[in-house]
Amino acid sequence: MIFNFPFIAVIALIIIGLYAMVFRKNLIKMVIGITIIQSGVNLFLITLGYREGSVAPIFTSLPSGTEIPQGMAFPVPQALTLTSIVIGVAVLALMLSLIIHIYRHYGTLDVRKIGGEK
Amino acid sequence: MSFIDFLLQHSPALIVAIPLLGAFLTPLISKINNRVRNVFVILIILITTILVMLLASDVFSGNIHTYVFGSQDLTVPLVRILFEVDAMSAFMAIIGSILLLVSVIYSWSFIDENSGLDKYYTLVLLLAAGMFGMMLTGDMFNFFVFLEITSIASCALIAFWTNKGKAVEAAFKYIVISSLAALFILFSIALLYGQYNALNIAVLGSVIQFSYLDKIALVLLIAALAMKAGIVPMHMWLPDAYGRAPASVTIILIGATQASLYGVFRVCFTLYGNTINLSSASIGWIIVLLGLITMLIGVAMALIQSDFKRLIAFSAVAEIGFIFLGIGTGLTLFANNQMFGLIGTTAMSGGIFHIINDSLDVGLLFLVAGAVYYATKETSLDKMGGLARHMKYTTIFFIIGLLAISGIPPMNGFASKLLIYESTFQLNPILSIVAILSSIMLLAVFVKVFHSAFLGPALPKFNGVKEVPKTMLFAMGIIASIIIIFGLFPDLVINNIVDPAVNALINYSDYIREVIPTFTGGF
Amino acid sequence: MDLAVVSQAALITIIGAIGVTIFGLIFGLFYKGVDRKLSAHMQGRIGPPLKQPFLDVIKLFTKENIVPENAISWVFNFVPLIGLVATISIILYLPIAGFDPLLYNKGDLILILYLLIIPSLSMVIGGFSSGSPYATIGAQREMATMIAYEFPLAIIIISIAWKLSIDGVSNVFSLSSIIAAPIWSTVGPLGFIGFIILLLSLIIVTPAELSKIPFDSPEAETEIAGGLLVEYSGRNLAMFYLTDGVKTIVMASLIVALFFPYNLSPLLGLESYLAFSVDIIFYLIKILLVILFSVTLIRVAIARLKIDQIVYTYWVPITLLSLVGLICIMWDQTIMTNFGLEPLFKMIGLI
Amino acid sequence: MAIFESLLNTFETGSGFWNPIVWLVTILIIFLIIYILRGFGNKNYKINTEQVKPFLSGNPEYDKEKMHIKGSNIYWGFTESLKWIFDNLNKMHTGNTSDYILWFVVIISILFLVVGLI
Repeated sequence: MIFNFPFIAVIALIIIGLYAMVFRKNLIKMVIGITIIQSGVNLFLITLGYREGSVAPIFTSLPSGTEIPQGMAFPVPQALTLTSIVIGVAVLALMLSLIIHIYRHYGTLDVRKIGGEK
Repeated sequence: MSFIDFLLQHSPALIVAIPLLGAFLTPLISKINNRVRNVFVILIILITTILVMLLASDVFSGNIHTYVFGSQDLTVPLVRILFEVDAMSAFMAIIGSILLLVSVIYSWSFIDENSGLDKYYTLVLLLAAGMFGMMLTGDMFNFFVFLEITSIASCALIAFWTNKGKAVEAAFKYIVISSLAALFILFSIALLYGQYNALNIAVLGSVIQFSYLDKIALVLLIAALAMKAGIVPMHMWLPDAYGRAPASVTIILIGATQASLYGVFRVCFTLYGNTINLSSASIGWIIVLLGLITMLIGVAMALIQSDFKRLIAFSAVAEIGFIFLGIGTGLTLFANNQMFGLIGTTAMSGGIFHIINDSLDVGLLFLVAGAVYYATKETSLDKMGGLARHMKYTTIFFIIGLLAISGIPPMNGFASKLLIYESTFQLNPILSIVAILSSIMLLAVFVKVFHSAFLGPALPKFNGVKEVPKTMLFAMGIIASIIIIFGLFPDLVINNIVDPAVNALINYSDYIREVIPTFTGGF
Repeated sequence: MDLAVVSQAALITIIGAIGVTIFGLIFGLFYKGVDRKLSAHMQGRIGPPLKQPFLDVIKLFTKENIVPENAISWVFNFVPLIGLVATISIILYLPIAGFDPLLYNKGDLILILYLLIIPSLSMVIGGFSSGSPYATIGAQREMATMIAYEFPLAIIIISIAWKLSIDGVSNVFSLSSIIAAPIWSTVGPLGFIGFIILLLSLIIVTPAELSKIPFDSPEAETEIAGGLLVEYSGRNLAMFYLTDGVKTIVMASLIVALFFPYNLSPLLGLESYLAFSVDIIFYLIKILLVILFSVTLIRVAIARLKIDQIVYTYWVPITLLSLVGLICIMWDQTIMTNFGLEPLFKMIGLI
Repeated sequence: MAIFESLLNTFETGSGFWNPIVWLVTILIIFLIIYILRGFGNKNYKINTEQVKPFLSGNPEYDKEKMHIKGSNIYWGFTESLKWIFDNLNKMHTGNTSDYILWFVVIISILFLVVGLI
C-alpha cells in the first residue's frame, strides 16, 4: 500500500491542477494550476524509475558495495524529468510574461474579462 | 558514396538541424543587414525543402529511413534516440516545407515594417525545427520535446504584435492549451514507459497489449493531440490564435496543427497498430463522430463571423473535420478486411490527400487575408468593400482559394472530397450527406467574404489602396499554382504521394520491423 | 493507347461538346416556351407563342449591354459566361435520350452535383459584383436557398448510391450504371415507399434549383425588382436567360436518369434508327412531364415564400421527409432481406 | 508518351470517376462557342450617363459606404430561420480559457466512457 502513495499523489496533483485551471478565475492561479499538473507528471516519472532501497544513479559517486544496475534508481526517467522541468520553466516564463502584457492591456487578471472574442 | 547519398543518409538529422542552427545564427546575421538576413532565412528554408524533397522521393519508393542518435549498438536498450521516416512522415514534411517556404517569402514584405525581425525569423526557424522534429521522430519522448518547442515558438509568434491586446490574449490561451495537452501527452508516455520500459514508437508498437493502462494512455494521447489539432469542441483556441497572429505566422501554424494531426494518426495506426483490431471500432467511430461535429460546428461558426481571419480559421477547423472523417472511416473498418479493402483505403487516401489540400487552400486564403490587411489595415469584413478594383491579382488568388476550399471542380479540394464522399457513404450514408452539406456551406462562407471584401461599390476610403508587393504575390502564386496542378492531375498525386502515405499507415508492421527485424505481427 | 484512339476520342469529345451546346440551347428555350404556354393555360390565359423565348433572346442581344458604375466590370461580364458554359457541360455527363452519357467514364453524380452549383454560384457572384443593394439582397438570398436545398439533394443522391452499392453494382456514382440498374427493379415494398418519398423531395427541390416560384425570392420582381439580375441587361442577361433554360433540361434529365431510366424501344422490340427516334421522342416526353410537375404545376399553384421560410422548408420538413425515405430504404434491406414479407406481416399482426 | 498518358488518366475512386483534363477541354470548346455567340450581341452602352447609375426604384443614391451591404448582414434569412442553433453556438464560444479546458476534460471523460474504462 505504501508504495502506491506516490501514484495517489500524482492523481491528486493532476486533479487539483485541473480544478485550479477550470474554476480559478485569476490568470496567475491558472498558471499555478498548470505548474501543479506538471509537478504531478514529473512525480509520476520519478516514481516509475525508483527501485526499493536504491541510491541516486550517479555513477562516479556510488556508495561502495552497490550492485551496479540493480542498486541504482533507474536513470532514464530522471533524465526525462530534467528535460520536462527545463521545458516547464520556459513555458512558465513565457506564460507569466504574457500575463504581464495582458495586465497592461486590460488592467485585469480576471479570465472572464479578457475573453470576449466570440 | 556520392554526395547525394551522403545527404540522403543524414537528411533526417539535417532537416531538423539546419533550421535549428539557422535559428541561432539569425540574430548574428541580422547585425549585418536586413536584406542579408532575409536571404539567409529563405536560403535555410530552401535547403531544408530540397532535403525534404530528396528524402521524400527516396522514402516514397519504398525505403524507410532510420537515423540513430547515440549508441549504434541496437542490443543496448534506451541509450539512443531514433528518427524514423516512413512515407507518412515524409508526406507531412513535404507539407511543412512548402508552407514554411511560402511563409518566409511572404514575410519579406509583409512583416517588413515591424521591429524585432531578427527575433521573428529566429522563432520561425525554431518553429520549423520543432515541426519537422515532430514529423520525423521515432521516439515518443522526443515527440513531446519537439511538441513543446513548436508550442513555445508558435506562442511567441502569435503574440508578435504585442501592441494588440487580443494577440497577447490569444497567445496566452494557446500556450495554456498547448502546455496542458503536452503534459497529458507526457503523462501517457510515462504510462507506456512504466509498462514496457521503452520510449521508441516501433518498440512500443511491437509489445503493446491494450491493457487498462494502455487504454488510459490511448485516450489521453488522442484527446490531447486532437485538442492541439483543433477538433471541436476543443477548437476554441484555434480561431483566437489563427485570427490574431500575423498571416505569415498563421500559415506555419497550419503546419504545426497538421503535425499534431499526424500525431493522432501515428498513435492510432502505428503505436497501437498491434492492438488495432481491439481498438479500431470504438476509436474509429469516435474519430468519425468528432470529424462530423467538427465539420458542422466549424462551418456554422464560420458563417456568422465578421472578422476575415477568424472566419478563415473556423473554416480551417471544418476542413480538419473532413480529414478526421476520411481517416476515421478507414480506422473503423480496419478490422473488417473485406470492407477495408473496398472502401477503407479509399476513405483514408481521401483523408490524407485532404491534409495537403487543406493546408494549401486555407494557407492561400490566410495569405490573401494578410494581403488585404497589408493594403488596407482592416481585418473586419464590415469595413471593407470594392477591393477587387485595386487588388486584381489578390482577388484572382482569392477566387482560386474560394473554389479550392469549397471543392468546386477542377480545383484540388474536389478530388479529395470526391474520395471522401464516395467511400464514407458505405459506412453510413449520413456521413457523406453531412460532408456534402458542410462543403456547400463552406462555399457560402467564402462567397460572403468575396462580396464584403472584394465586390461592391468603390469605397472612398480605399481610394489610395494599391496592389501588394511582388514577393507577397509570388508567395501566393506558388500555392495557387500547386493548387491548380493538384486539381488537374489528381491521379498522379494520389499514385505518387498519397498512396505511399496511406500504405505506410496501414502497414504499421513495416515501421516496426525497421527497428525490430524479428517482429512478426501485422499482416 | 495509340494516337488513333486518342484522336478518335478527342474528335468524339469535340463533336459531342458542339452537339450538346446546340441541343441544350435550343431545347432549353423550347421547353421554356412550353412551360410558359402551359402555365398560361392553367391560369386561363392564352400565353405567348412557343417561339417567344427565342425572340426574347434575340431582343436581349440587340439591347445595350450596360455595366453599372458600381460593378466590378471583369467579374460582372465574366460570370454569366461561366455559368452557361458549366451548365452546358453537365449535359455531357447525363444520359440523353436513353443513350449512355457521352463522357460516361469521365465523371459521376457528385461531379454533376457540384457542376450544378456553378450556375447558381455565377448568378450569386454576378449579383454581388453589380454593386446594387437590390442585387446584393437577391444574391445572398440565392446563396441561402442553395445551402437550404443542397441538404435534401445530398440525401437523395447518397441514398440512391447507397442502395445501388448494397445491390452490388460497381461504380455506383456513375450514371451509366445507374441507368443500367434502375432502382425500382430491386426494391421491396418499404424501399418502394422510400423511393417515392425521395422522388417527391427531388421534385420539390427542383424549383429552388431553378429559382422558380415559390422559391424565387432571390429574384422577387415585386419586392426587390428582379433581385440579383437587376443590373444585368443585354447580352449578359441573355446568358443568364439561356442558363436558366439549359438548367431546366439538366434537372429534368437528372430526374429522368435517376428515377425513370426506362426506354420504350426494348418494350416495342424496335431496332436501329427507328429505336433511336422512338427513344428520343419518349425522352422528350418524359422531360416534358417532369417539367410539368416539378416546375409549371408548383409555380402556378403556390405563392412565393419568404427567404427564412424557404430555409425552414428545406431544412426541416423536406430534409425530414428525405431522411424518412432514406430510413425506409435502409430498413427495406435489413427487414425485407432478413425476414421477408410474411414474418413482417406476422410481426405487425396482419396474418 | 507514357508521361502524357498518365496525365490523361481518369481519377477513379472505386465508385465513380473524375477526369479533369477532358472536362477542361470540353469546357474550352463550349466556352469558345458561347463566346462567339455572345459576340453577336450588342456590346455598347453609354458611359457616364444615367444608364450606369444603380437602379433603386427611383430613390436617390446614398453615399457608397451605405450602398455596400456589410458582411454581417449577409445570409439574414438563413441565420434567422436557424436562430436557435446559432444562438446556442454563440453561447458555447465564450472566449474563456477555463471553458476551453472544461471542454477538454469533458471530451476525455466521454472517451473514457466509450473505450470502456469507466
